[in-house]
Amino acid sequence: MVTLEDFHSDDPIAWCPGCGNFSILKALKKALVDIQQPPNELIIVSGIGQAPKTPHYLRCNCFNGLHGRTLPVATGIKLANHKLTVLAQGGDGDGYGEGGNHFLHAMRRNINITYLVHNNQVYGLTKGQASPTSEYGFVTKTTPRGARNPAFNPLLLAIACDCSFVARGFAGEIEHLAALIKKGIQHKGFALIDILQPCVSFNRVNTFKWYSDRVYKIDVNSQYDAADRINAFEKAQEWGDKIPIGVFYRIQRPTLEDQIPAIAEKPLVAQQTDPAVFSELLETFK
Amino acid sequence: MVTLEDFHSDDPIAWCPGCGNFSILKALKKALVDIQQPPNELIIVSGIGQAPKTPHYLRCNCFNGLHGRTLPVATGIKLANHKLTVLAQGGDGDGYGEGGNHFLHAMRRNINITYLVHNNQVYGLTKGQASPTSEYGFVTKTTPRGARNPAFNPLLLAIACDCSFVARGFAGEIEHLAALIKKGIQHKGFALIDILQPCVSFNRVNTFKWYSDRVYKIDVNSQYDAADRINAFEKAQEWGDKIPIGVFYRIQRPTLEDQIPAIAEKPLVAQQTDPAVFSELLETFK
Amino acid sequence: MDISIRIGGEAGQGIQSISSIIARTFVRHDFYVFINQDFASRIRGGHNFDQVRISNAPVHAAADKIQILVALDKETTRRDIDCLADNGILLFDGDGIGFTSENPNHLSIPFAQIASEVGKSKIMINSVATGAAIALTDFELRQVLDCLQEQFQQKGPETVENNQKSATAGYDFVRQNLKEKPPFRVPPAKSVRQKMLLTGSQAIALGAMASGLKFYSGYPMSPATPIMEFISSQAATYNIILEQAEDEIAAINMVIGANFAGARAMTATSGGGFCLMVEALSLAGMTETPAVIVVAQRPGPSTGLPTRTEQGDLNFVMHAGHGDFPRAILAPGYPEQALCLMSKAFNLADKYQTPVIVLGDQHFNDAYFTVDELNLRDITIDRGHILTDQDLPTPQAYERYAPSESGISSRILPGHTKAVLYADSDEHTQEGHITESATVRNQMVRKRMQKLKGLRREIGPPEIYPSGEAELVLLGWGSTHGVIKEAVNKLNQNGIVAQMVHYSELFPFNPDHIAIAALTKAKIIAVENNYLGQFAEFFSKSTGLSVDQKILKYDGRPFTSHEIVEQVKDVI
Amino acid sequence: MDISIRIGGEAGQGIQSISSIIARTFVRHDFYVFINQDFASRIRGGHNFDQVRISNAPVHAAADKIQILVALDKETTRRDIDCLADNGILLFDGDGIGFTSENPNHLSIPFAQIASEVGKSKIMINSVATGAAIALTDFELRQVLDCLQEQFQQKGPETVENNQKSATAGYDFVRQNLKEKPPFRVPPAKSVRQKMLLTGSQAIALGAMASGLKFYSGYPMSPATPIMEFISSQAATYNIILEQAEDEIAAINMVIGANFAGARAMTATSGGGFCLMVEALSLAGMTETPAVIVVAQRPGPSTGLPTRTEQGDLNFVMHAGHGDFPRAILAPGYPEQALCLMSKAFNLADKYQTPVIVLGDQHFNDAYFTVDELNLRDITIDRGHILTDQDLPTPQAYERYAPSESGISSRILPGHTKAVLYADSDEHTQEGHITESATVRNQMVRKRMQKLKGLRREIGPPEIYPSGEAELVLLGWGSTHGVIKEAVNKLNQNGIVAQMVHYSELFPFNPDHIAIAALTKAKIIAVENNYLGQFAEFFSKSTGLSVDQKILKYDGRPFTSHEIVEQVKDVI
Ligand SMILES: Cc1ncc(C[n+]2csc(CCOP(=O)(O)OP(=O)(O)O)c2C)c(N)n1
Ligand SMILES: Cc1ncc(C[n+]2csc(CCOP(=O)(O)OP(=O)(O)O)c2C)c(N)n1
Ligand code: SF4
Ligand code: SF4
Ligand SMILES: [Mg+2]
Ligand SMILES: [Mg+2]
Repeated sequence: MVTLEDFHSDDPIAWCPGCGNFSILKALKKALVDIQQPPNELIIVSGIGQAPKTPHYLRCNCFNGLHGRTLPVATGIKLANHKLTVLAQGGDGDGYGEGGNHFLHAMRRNINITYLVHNNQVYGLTKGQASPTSEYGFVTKTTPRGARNPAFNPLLLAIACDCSFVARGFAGEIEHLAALIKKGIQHKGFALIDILQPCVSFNRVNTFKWYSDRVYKIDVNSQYDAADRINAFEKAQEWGDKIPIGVFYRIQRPTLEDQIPAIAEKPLVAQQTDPAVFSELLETFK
Repeated sequence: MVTLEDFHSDDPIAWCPGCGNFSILKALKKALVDIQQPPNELIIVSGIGQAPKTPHYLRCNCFNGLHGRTLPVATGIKLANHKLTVLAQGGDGDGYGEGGNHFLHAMRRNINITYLVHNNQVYGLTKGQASPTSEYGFVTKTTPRGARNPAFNPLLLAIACDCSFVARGFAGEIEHLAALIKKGIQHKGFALIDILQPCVSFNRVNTFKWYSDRVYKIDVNSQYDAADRINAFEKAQEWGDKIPIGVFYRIQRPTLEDQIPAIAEKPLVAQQTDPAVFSELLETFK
Repeated sequence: MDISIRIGGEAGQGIQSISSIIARTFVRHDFYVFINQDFASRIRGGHNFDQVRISNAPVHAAADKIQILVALDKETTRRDIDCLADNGILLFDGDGIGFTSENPNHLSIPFAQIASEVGKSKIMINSVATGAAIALTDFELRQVLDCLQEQFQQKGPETVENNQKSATAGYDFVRQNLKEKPPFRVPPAKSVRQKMLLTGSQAIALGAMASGLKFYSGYPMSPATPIMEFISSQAATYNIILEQAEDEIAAINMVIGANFAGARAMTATSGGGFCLMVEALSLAGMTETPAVIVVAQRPGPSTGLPTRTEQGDLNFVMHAGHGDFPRAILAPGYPEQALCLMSKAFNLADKYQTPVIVLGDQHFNDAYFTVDELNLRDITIDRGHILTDQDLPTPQAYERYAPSESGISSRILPGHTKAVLYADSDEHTQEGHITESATVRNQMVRKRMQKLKGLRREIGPPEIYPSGEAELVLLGWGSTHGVIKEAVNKLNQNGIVAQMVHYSELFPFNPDHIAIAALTKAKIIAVENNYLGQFAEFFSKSTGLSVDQKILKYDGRPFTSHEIVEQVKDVI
Repeated sequence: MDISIRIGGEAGQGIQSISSIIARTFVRHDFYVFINQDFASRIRGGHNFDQVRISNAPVHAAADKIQILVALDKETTRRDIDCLADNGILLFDGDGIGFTSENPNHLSIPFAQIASEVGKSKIMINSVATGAAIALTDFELRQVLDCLQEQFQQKGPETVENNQKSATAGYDFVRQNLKEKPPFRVPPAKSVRQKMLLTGSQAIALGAMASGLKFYSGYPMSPATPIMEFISSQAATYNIILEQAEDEIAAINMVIGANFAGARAMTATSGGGFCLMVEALSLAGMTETPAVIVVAQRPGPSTGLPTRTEQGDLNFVMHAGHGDFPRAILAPGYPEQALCLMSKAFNLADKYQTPVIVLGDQHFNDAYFTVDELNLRDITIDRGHILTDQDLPTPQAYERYAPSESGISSRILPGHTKAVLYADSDEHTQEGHITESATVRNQMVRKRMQKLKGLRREIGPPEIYPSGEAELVLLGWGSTHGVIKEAVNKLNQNGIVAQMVHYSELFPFNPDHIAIAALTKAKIIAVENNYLGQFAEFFSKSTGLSVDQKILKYDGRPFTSHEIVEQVKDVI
């Protein structure tokens, strides 16, 4: 049996007291215990930022790489060993700013990775500049007169890219978030979970209270049909007085790994090469 | 009066005979004459590929930069001198592969640039690999068993990013395309025109005939409301036996330049700096 | 007089509010202050310190020993107490941080209690501590109170009053508990308010803006972010556009676009971000577009130590980009130089139509320096060869890459009324169209590389200090200027005739300056903040002179002059 | 025997179908063939040629003069006729391309007409031309027909027949119109079919696959694309995953991910794409993850001449990436070496857990070489220190970056049943957690850089040809191997005692090999396909030996031995 203790890490946490990341870490651990994920068979790939420190605070395999480049590393790992449970984890700047292109293409590939974006609508680790998800008019040191661009909506983008699992969670709803993460990991295909994460140091607008006052769950007691793309696109536009959380969109389509005969039997890492087998190929050059 | 002659360039064209790019060049010139665009006040920024050679075949200012990086260069130019008409031009690999991140963020900025993507659903200049817009199953030397990913739909993405002008043209409909380009340039804000462009050398599936058999114009004699985002999202999903061309989505929202007081009076390039004015600022350090 | 005050504690405890009040107060009274910032890559917690060095002579480096240590947390007492000079005094809040000491030089002050009681809020701890520290000197408290007044006046009179009262209470507490008179003597203060206190980043930003910067695009990255933030704070006043890019690739390409269109433009980043700019660096080289890029170095490889210092990217920036193209590399050692070199960077970029890189590092960029004056007359603006509408009398075919002896062709800007221009990243003809011709290729390679000749002549000499002959040369570049100079002074005081040779204009190497006696006759010791001694290697290669020893440090921290002196003694 | 046949024409005219049939035919009959491909960056039109050199002794470079020129367009007659040797013969379709000549060595053949009439389609022009070219030699036509048979058999008997008939008709036409017997003598052909004809790219790809490559990710870029395409063609057979990435940044990060997870992985690109990989190079260095990157060079800067050749990225790849970290750089000179060096690249990457770069260039990658044998036994697979489940007896805390004398720590792969691992791009502790400690930082920098020592010892000696002492050394690296060797032979024939010193294992420089007599006593002339003489500079710096002269070429075209010989004569 996998227990919470199995995920215990000794590495001291470097987040600010009160940061939303603590709750996300909690929800993540809870989800992992719920699905009885053996830590050894889990790898979290993260970028650079506050959120990407998370895997150090769990006992599991961790590759803490470059800002914005979580998804390609995670893709390489998953294709090399698709028996692993692969999570990618990063911030909004990491994933939607620097890493925007990989985000688009990972969704298109529908590789079986769960992607957790701690969306605090600000650059935390670099001390509070506007991020792609910062709201229009958000004042920071790089946007002293307020952000000039409307906030980037990752859910709309994901639905447009036909991402096969699109969800939003909130750090203030740990149970709900844990359930989302669980569903995301269990989903076959690429799962985006954008997580509203209060940053107590640099985002004084979108606070715990601000979010709490607004979020509501779409997936509870409702007729909501997550397979309906148009519906999802409409729902994902809601932002303001009411902010939906839950699974917006979920479909089944072939994953990348499923389409590759080379790993139908066993993962790449389990395959040995004997150079001699290439002698046949050499003949074709004669 | 600006005439076709004014856009004549002596540079010999390096495209394959029969390439769809010839028609796009024609439509572009036509649009420029229609709007009486002085060549001197026009700049085309392009990437690397077959499409990005286009500006050499016009008489106008040209910056032929890097594969995938048209939009940031165009953005820099536009912000430095917003009196210029700025076009960005590239291929599907250039814009949706290598340049995907800039595409997302240029749309968000709503900078007043018209972006022409020659979408031949293949990498032309590098001799025929799959591009993001290649259809599922498309066979190339890098996808000998067919592309494993569904084609990337730039229009859906653009609508999701609230791009203020989203259109699709076809190289086989020169008049219609010229009209789209004209509208795109006249539109205040970022205008995407994705152009179906047959590649006679490397795309034997999506040929002139294939497209001609399928395209129809949405904007002629129809009730189509291009301001309706949901509607546009639905329309942009059509692909197969029938492929709509025309303006899918068009809204007005503030452009990036409009929001910058620094250039309300005159463009940056027209502003001189006298180092002495900074003496006041130096005082603040005392 | 040479007093150093270190304020240590967790991120978020307001270390900088203490150091900046102290520093400002002294600078406004005509002292020289240098602040070295040492902090971890986190927003709250961890161990951090600011070290404020105050002197009546110029200081450009941190001291090895400190006179006053203000410990805002227990960790500071553990880590930093060894830095105290023999007569040094530790100030701390014993109850607050759970630390006790029998040492008479360790003074517990109830910061928190005073703050709550006198300042009406725990936040006032910083002002209490500020007052307490000042009380250890014979500097007047009133001057600190004035500075607090100015600092907090926008926040209203109540805030001002609470801060002032807290500082006074801290001051009084120490004075009452001091057995003798304040241990640290301070010469009489002049209230002239002429000197400036500013960081390397601010000097770089000021230099850029005064040189006509009109467009900045960048992506946040320590330690380069403060440049962007400072420019951002001034953008509205000085009509500068600051656009935060989606990534560094966008940033540099926007900068190239803006420069191409005729607006002076720059970006700043650190090594990791610069990696992403390398393709466009080569683009600027090929299209012959000016571009100024500040690389504020930090310890690599990869993410490394994001908030610490290193001079480890010299080799990289010297060779970054595929193919051969001309570039210049400058590395300021102090703010006045940063101002001039930013002006030079923009002028070289415009004149030679090619990228120019300015190397900073966390130490230089984040440290506060005191300067007597920043002379805006040092800034000249030379836009190079740009043909205006008047310069071309009639509409004509213009050739962007026309040949010339210098390798430089006249630019026009897009929008020119008489001509259009073609710029291309492919090899191109004079007209700017794509070519496959071997002959044209040869011409164009030579044309571009010819510019290196001119650039080389523009590169100024190293700074030799002191002048004259010496047996021993400490060879340095960039941010180590201050500390090497101080080490040289100490060595000379110790009877070792040493000289600093400091390079701030690094590339292309100008051989005219090699003949300098110092270099050819003396024993040369390179002092660098990196593992390999990158500059030493470049210097040897360029001059044929061998570097005899290297003093290298790569733990993410800057040198102190003491360290250098000791190591010099070891190796000579 | 040494015959060169150049086929010139527009892109899309099927130049390669002619050259490959001729080449294959000869190789199958135990001749040595070398094909140099010269083409513009366009799909149709432009001027291009393939030059097929045939000999009964090994040939590894293009000849200066050609015996047979097949002109498929008029441009070829204009551009290439000067390359004809004195007795050289031009074959062309006078009506077809609108060219006439009085010269008796210029033979007009109605390619198009014969193709339509005999081959039933204009496409058959290529077979007509092939037959015509062969007719100028006393090689048997039958052997060409056999090759056509094999080439076209999948397309059905009709295609085979049409091609064979066309070739025969071309052959007959020439034979009928030749006044004398065929001018070019060919020794009797052996039908042994032992030799292989393959490109540098194919050799690289083969080497990688036979070394256990399991994952390839890349983004198309000339001249690296053929590596990806060849691997792609074999991926299904050999259980390799080939994933085309959205950009080069994704490609290298995927490769790092796959290597981290334990699958041998690589990418290939050219200079511009490599620029985008530099940040991740540094990541591989810091996280100590193996990664193999092939950089197929082309002339820069920037887009440059995308389909042409240069050795201009050596400086760049040597210093690419911020901060200091170990790497190795290899550069094969011929296919057999490419096979071995790819094996070495993967072994070094795995053993030292760090990136390894293999430098190719357009000339090497696209040229066809004939090899007597590729010995798969030359390939060894050494995965380095990987602890399996059995190696760790009990579940335990494992330290990814545990110290060791070599600087190498044992890896485990994620999924290990007994332990988990942390890898980090920040400076990290032995456990892989982020640290700010100066002490740990120092240890980790030294640990990583320690690996350079081991790597240095692995670097093999340069090739000396011929052995013995010489007055003159031609110093080269990578793709110039064949042409320098040939030049050395010619020089020796001319009484100039010359020797080739060829480096294929470039970095880190192994000083053990400097003592070689050739280097210390002879006059050294560097021969490089770049503007600066990048290797010469590196060589001088690393050895302290001066390079006396440089023969440099940077017009995008490879050297011929004739050019080298002439320039050597000029400078000695
Ligand atoms: C290539 C590169 N650019 C910039 C940085 C600097 N950087 C580190 S974290 C960060 C942004 C953090 O914001 P976000 O991704 O939203 O994460 P958060 O800290 O808010 O959790 C940046 C810009 C970097 N490490 N690498
Ligand atoms: C950074 C970089 N990567 C790769 C290339 C090579 N390259 C040149 S054009 C091209 C793709 C062309 O496809 P597309 O953008 O669709 O344009 P098309 O030729 O089809 O018009 C590629 C990959 C490059 N020039 N730069
Ligand atoms: S800065 Fe914000 S996101 Fe980062 S740890 Fe602190 S509260 Fe959390
Ligand atoms: S390869 Fe395709 S896109 Fe390129 S010029 Fe030829 S037909 Fe046009
Ligand atoms: Mg964030
Ligand atoms: Mg394309």
